Amino acid sequence: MKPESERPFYFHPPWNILFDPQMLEKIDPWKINLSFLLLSFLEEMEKRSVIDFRASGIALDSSATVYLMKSKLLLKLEEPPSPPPPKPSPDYVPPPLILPLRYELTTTTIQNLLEALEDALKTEKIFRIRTPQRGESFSPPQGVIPQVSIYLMEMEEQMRILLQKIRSIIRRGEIATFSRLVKGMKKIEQVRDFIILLFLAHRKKVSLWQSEGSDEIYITLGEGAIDGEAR
Amino acid sequence: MGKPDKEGNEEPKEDDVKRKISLIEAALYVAGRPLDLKTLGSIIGSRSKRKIRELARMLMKEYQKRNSSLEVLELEDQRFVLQLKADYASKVRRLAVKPLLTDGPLRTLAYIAYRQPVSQKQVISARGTHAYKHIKQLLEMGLIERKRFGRNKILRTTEYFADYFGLSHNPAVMKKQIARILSNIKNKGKNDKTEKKE
Amino acid sequence: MGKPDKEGNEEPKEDDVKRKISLIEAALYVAGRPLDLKTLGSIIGSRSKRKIRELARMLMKEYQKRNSSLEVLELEDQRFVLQLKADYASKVRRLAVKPLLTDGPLRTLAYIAYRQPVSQKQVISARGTHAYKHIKQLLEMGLIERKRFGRNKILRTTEYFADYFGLSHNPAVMKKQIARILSNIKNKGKNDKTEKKE
Repeated sequence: MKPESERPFYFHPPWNILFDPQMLEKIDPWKINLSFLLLSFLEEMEKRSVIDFRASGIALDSSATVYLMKSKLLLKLEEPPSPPPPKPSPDYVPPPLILPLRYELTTTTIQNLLEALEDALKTEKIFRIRTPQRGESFSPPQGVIPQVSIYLMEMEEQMRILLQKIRSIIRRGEIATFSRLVKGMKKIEQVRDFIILLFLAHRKKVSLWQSEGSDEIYITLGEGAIDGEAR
Repeated sequence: MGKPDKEGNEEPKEDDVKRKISLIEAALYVAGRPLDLKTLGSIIGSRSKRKIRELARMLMKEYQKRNSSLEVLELEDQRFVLQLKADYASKVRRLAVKPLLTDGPLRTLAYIAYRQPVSQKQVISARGTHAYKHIKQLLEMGLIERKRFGRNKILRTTEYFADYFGLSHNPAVMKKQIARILSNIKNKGKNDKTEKKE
Repeated sequence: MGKPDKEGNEEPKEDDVKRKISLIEAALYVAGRPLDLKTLGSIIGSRSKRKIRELARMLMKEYQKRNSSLEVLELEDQRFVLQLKADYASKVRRLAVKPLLTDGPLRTLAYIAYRQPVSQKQVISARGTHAYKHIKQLLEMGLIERKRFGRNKILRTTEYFADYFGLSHNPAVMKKQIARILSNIKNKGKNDKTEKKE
């Protein structure tokens, strides 16, 4: 191997970069001043009076590579940036969003339908006794009951107890009526239970019915109660 | 369908046929129930029953050729339906998660099916005033229909209802079917009930 | 599932693949919602996600080739869905059993999806007071959610909404996707408008 000093001048910086392809790959092409390198390379050859065509060829090839690298980077930069999404005017209202249409099998079977029928027929039985007044049900209490604040506080519990009582009557296959519910109670207790009953009706735990020309109130379990029980 | 004259300008016509067959497929898919020729005709914009049936049969044949999990069938009354083949139903049924109706409206529907034709008044008196809302929903879903008779509103189930539950379109037969299955359930229910409660 | 094929015969294997693709089709048909690879795997009896995805993609390609009214889509999170192509929706919507959202609520939904998070006040001022009803309906359907921020009520779409459309759960990505969908609708809508009016 030749000692360092005997190696041709162009193997030394700054020209060595043109003669070392590996180095060329690693370096940022923008840091390479080709015109300076090539001019000084030619001047140096003239100065030393050593015209080496092979070295010139390699220098030319390397310069072309650096140019290619530079132009590739330039092209990359010039790729049009993706346009920002169009800014709509503040009062822009988009068109309706159309939901995709998909068929979906439901879980309801004829079995479910008939179980539901059984339930429906059970309730019907209770009504068959009287002609109901058209669609009439009791409206919820309007907050006109005086001196019931303590009582209201425990309303939830009272409702639960009364509903249980109604349920047990119906479960025995008997007809739940108000007079039956409050049988043997004092007047004030009857009023109290009547109010609770209205709350239950308001929450759809029970439905209340009255037939024409009668004071009796018929009670059936409402949807809330039946659903709750099923769960 | 156009005859195969290769030189004539067949393409647009073929495209039109293909488009109409696709429309029939779309209709059957979305409906999920048998559709009659009139309904299918209203979708593809044709009144010729012969033509509509021909197109629907082409779709049916295409499905036969595909031999996949879905099939198009022609029912006795010239209605067509797109459905899952029975072999596959048991394997994928558990993926269905939503009921057709919640408990309340389902009970009202069952009641109407059993008592039909039944006055709205009677339904309300048997099911409570909340049944007004159920009836509205059932009408919207096309499961029942309502007609006026003098001062009364009469409710009955639709053909779609019968199709959905696999019941006869004949009201008398349907009521018998319901009664029969109901008594089966009742007998079975007596044994099952104790299990369910736990 | 698949039994080991005797004698290295290729046919049973092909049949097995076909059967599994049909099962995936059946599952997607019945579910009517996007299904993930795990669920599809439970139907075809496979745990290899790669394998399941491959089969689902084969089904998807088959549908592309058929070029009918139905499409199988692969969503971002490797879920698959079978649905009607949007082009056909306006023609057959009326046959769908479940009462679908009408134009008004769909516009309000589009507005919320596009502007989210957006105050209820802004929605009302852009869409009019009838939008109160739309918001209620959309909340009930679980497509949007409402939260209080001080005195304001802020609306945004839910994950269910994203799933329904097969959109990303990432709000920023989703907004871009929505903008794209809406601009598609807008362009298409120009051609459809006369039809829709019917």
